[in-house]
Amino acid sequence: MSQQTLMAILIFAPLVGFFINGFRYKKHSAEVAGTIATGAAVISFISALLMVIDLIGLPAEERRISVQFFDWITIEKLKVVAGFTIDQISAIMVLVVTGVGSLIHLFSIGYMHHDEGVAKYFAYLNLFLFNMLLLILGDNLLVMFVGWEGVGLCSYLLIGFWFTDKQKATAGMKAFITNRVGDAAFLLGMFVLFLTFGTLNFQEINHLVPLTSELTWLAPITMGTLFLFIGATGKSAQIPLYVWLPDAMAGPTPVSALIHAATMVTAGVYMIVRLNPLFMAAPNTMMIIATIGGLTAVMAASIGLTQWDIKKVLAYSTVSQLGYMFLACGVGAFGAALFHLMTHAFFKALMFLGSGSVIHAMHEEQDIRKMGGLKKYLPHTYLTFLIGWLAIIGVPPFAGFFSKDEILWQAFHSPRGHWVFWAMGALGAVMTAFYMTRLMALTFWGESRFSKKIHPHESPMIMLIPLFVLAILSAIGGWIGIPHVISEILPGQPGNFLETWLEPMIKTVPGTEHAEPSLEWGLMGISVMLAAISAMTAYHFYVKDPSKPKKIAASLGKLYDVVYNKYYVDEGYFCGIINPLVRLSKGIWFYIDVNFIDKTTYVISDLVRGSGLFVRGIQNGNIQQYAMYIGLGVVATMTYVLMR
Amino acid sequence: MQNSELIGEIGLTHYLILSALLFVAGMAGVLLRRNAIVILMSVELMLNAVNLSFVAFSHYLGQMDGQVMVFFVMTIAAAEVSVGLAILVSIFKRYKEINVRFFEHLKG
Amino acid sequence: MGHDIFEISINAIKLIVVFLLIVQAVPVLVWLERRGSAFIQNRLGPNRIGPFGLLQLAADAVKFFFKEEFVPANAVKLLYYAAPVIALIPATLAFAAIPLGQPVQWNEYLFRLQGYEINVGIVFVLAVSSLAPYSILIAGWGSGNKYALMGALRASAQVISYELALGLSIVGMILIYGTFNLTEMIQAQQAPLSYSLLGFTLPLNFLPAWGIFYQPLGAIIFFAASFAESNRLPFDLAEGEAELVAGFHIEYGGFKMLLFFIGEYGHMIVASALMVLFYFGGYAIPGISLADLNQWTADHTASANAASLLAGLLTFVCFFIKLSIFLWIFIQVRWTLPRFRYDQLMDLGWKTMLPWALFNTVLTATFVYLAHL
Amino acid sequence: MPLGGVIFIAIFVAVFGIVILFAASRFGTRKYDPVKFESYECGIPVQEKKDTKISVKFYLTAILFILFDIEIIFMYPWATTFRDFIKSGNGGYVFFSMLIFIAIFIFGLFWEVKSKALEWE
Amino acid sequence: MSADVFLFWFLAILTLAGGLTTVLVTNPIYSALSLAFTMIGVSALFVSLNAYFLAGVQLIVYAGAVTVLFVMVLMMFDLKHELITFTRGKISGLVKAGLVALFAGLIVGSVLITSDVFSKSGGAPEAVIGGDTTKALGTILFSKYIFGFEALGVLLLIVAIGAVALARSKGGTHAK
Repeated sequence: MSQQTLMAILIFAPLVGFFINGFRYKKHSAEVAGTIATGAAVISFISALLMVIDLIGLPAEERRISVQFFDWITIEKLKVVAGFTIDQISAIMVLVVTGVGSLIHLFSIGYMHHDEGVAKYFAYLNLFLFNMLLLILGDNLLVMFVGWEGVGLCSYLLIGFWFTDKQKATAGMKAFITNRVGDAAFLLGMFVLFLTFGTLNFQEINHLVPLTSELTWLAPITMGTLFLFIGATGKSAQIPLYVWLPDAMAGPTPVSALIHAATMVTAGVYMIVRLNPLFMAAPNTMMIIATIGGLTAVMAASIGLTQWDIKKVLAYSTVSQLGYMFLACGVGAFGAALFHLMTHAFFKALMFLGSGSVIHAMHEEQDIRKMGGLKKYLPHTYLTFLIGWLAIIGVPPFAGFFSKDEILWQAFHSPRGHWVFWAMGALGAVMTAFYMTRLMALTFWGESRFSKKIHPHESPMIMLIPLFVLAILSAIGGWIGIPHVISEILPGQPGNFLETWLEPMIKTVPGTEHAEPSLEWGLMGISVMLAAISAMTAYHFYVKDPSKPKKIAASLGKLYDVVYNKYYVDEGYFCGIINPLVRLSKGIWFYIDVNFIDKTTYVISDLVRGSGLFVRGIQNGNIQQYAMYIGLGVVATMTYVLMR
Repeated sequence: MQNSELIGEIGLTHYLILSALLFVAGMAGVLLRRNAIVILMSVELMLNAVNLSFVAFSHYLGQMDGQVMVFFVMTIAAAEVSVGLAILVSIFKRYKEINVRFFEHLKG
Repeated sequence: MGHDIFEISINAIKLIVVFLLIVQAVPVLVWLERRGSAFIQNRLGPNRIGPFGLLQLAADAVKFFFKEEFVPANAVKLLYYAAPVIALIPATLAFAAIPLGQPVQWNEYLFRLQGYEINVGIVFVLAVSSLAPYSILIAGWGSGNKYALMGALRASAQVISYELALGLSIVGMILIYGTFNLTEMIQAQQAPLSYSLLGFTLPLNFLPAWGIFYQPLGAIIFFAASFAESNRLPFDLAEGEAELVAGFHIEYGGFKMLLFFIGEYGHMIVASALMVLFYFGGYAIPGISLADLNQWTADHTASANAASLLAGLLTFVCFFIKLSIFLWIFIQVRWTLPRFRYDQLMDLGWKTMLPWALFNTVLTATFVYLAHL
Repeated sequence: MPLGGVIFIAIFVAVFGIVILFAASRFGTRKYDPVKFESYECGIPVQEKKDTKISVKFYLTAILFILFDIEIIFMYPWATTFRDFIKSGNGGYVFFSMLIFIAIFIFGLFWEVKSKALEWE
Repeated sequence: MSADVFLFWFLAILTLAGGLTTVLVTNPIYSALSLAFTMIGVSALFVSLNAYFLAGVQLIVYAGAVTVLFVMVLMMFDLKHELITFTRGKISGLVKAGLVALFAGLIVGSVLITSDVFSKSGGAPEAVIGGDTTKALGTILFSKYIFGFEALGVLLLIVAIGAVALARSKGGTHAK
């Protein structure tokens, strides 16, 4: 099969699935709808795998499969081709998206089994996959933007999937509107880049970047990248646009796993990695990205410490981990960002699905205060969740350890980095370890606190298989990027596969020096140690001495309240922006509109009516007269052109 | 029949002027006739004129794109006629006559 | 058309001959139809004038000539007269594009045994036959009679409905032969039959590579649709006597009627010729490939010119035999099958033949794709 | 180029028809009778004018014919070039894009059948 | 005068005459028939420009389908003569006629002015795309314009549904 066919199958299989399930959206059979949708996703995954195998066969410098389907827009300089590219970066992403996507489709068959609109659900899920593939594989910004908008739409549809519940519908709208802010900035960034480079193609832009060099704040590349980054903060839930993500947990849990943990929210990171030479050329933007990323990591983690809803904890954890990825991008460690993106997709999808399994078992109960001791009821879920937990708090040799450590090390060591960034990252890691242990403790360990009426039951096999696969990936997924210092002491000295793979695509920060291995070992040791202490503390608090947290919370007083209420950001937005706006509008409406403008307009309207009577003859519904006006316009234009 | 020395006599300009005249004829029909069906036919005439110049350009500039455009224009013209005639039939059913002035009732 | 007066006049004469061929075929076919129907219905048919009643044709022609000429009061005179004349044109134009025999090479001149060689022959034939509804509509409206108008509307709705299935059934042929050119299509049917799929080949050397073996479904749809196209029974709804008296030519008589007849039989001839061309190897003699034939004629004649002429004649005769077989099927069907009801007719066209033709297209495309992968 | 030939034979046939009709009208007898020139309605005097009720179905059929005809015509260039596309390695792509087109076609046909636009009484 | 040139003038005059008749004749049925005639003329002109396939499509689509539809509708409604063929209003009529004349002058003028541009640029007036135009058309249609092709498929579907909906809007299935 030709590359073109394969690529078409890869991209359009989910779309076909969407159409099939979309037309039978009223059907109730989860098995049929799920099989169609999962089949589509698996077909996509297999063709992605085949293409990546082809890619590996190519020499390292030419690893790129480009397929151009048709000319989409051709206006003057703007020439947009519906072209798709698999290279080293998109290969990783496409495998993650289709692979994890297929698993989550499979999980959904079990999870959504009793739902009314199951065919609709799977149709949306497939549409999401299709748009995500557009986003990942598009070889220019516009195609990516189509996918970008498409996944936003699907996210909205799926968050508000149970739209009869007003709160959930509102959550969907919140996500959509917040994303629109970012999307507008993304468009602006695209305009700036097009004005600067005259093209929207990633490869061409990345080739053109070395020809320019600029360091000022208002220069086009900095402006463009900043706008793009604002777009990324919207989609990837960073300060200040992260508020939608926790609310997005209103959607079905597999959706949270797929869209709001593993794939869509990483689109911003992916976009930055894709354009890394461009961002590299704008150090000011990089600094901002690193700062925002670090702040988000710390702040979201601190909110996570206080949440009681199992999915909310995971949501804040996601925001925090995304902050890590942006921190990595900001210090120029794009490879590390992509690495963490991948491992995070594994373990966070695992934990979300695990939480889905728990919620399923607890009959839609999400409050962790009403759980506890589930270890013996849900042994398989517990086991897999345990692996996810080990991975996220960074216990070697689980996946999270390698990627998180890489980011921390780069934050410290890179010329664009700073010890402050490292400190932020380490603080985030400590808090992550704490709240994740807290989550484990309250859910699985200790005494059971749920009412006797509930009998938790282990999920069916169809839901457990994806958990097992993801657990294995979370355990070993990090081994493709083992840092040099560790590989030196390992038997056989495995190389850093990821680094060599990405090398032709990822620019290194100029001026990177070789570092002392001892320093790297030291930092690694400190962070792991801190995390371990933090985890142990949490274990102690929530399993051994459950009264302590309350005391600490009481002693912290106001501070705890602030954190518990998520720093009052939502309220802040309401007080600071939305309410004043509403009040201002009301004031303006009463004083200016009613008393002044309306009265003026009455006068004007009389004038208009008078002249309207006069001009009415022109727009009289007589189409021939309209045609005559068109003719007059054409004649005038032609005369002008000819006389010029 | 393709004696190369004689081909120069008929050139692109001939076809363009012919197409322009056909177009103008159609335009006159659109502006001056009262029967809505005849107006629709005049629109078809204009489209045909444009098609002719497309094909002429395609021939004399050696590019196929013009012909593809003609193909598309034909499709869209057919679509336009289908919908246009459907609307006209509805109007005819109501007023028992087809005259453009009945379209004035369509204004808001 | 050629470079000189000689070739132009040759071509002109050739075209006129082709036209006269159709005109002359009509009396023969009428006789055949009457004798044939009599045979089918256990009657005698015309048998008085001449041997087997053959001179009945001449008598009819004379009768037509002396019929009274009249125009109904309600008729629109110009259109009333124009319709029969227009009815002749599509069939003639289409028939002139059909190759009737192998081209004859006489010294430096190449005489094609066809009116004119057209690059996109299939499209041309379809395009010209798509003009057929005009004469029907003009006749129906021009004669100022409501039965005529109704008949015309019915007939033209029927013709255009079946044009869809007709046009679609050919797509499979074009997919297989990859050309619109009728001559090339005949050339492509000369090889021995073989089916190939995914690199495997099943040779059936004893059969020629005729279209019928590749496109049986397409052939059936095409043949059925061409019955409807030429307004023949069982599709002659236009002249359902019980409902519409005689359809769009109710007000016509004498020679005007005869011209309609020529047009209708012309369509029938074109349909049979296309059937032969697309699905039965055109003018090639079954069992003998064109190369063998040329070799044989070269061996048995003195000069190359004579050989070419002989081959042309043989293929011409062969084509006419094949053509006659299909014309006979047309006649036989007319006298065996009853007429459809109008809703049945439309259902057959839109809901049966069109979907099957689509299916045929998809199937053929899949096989072509797999065969050439 | 056969254009000249096509035009020639078209004109020739038209002239032939006109001449033959003219000749026939010369030879025929003529007798005037007012009833003869009435429209033929099986011998019954003409009931009403021509403007009888005619089903809109006819023109609906014609509209649908136009639309489907164009879709079929789009398949012709595809059919001629399909094998070339396969040879150049783009066969699958062209094949599937035509399959999508045909799927749209079938959907349209299905819709028309379902909406009873093709029912005759 | 070579046959080519003769054919062009012959066809041009016929086509133009057909076009003018379409616009000027008072009986809409004659209008429609002369429109069909014009379409056939344009198709012949396409042939003279080596666009064989398009010429066929022109006949099938325009002459064989679109104009047949016009004729059918006109015959169904039996619209013979209009009482007033052209729009009323002397002033607006004059303005429109003047506009048409002005437009004709402008467009012909601009073609004449720019004609030397084309002849200078060479343009290779040899039948650049000879013979196999159909295949070239297919190749470009199914590679460069594939998106437009699919979009037209959807458009035709929408039109089919819309036309049926419009045609069966209230008033029953029978005209008059």
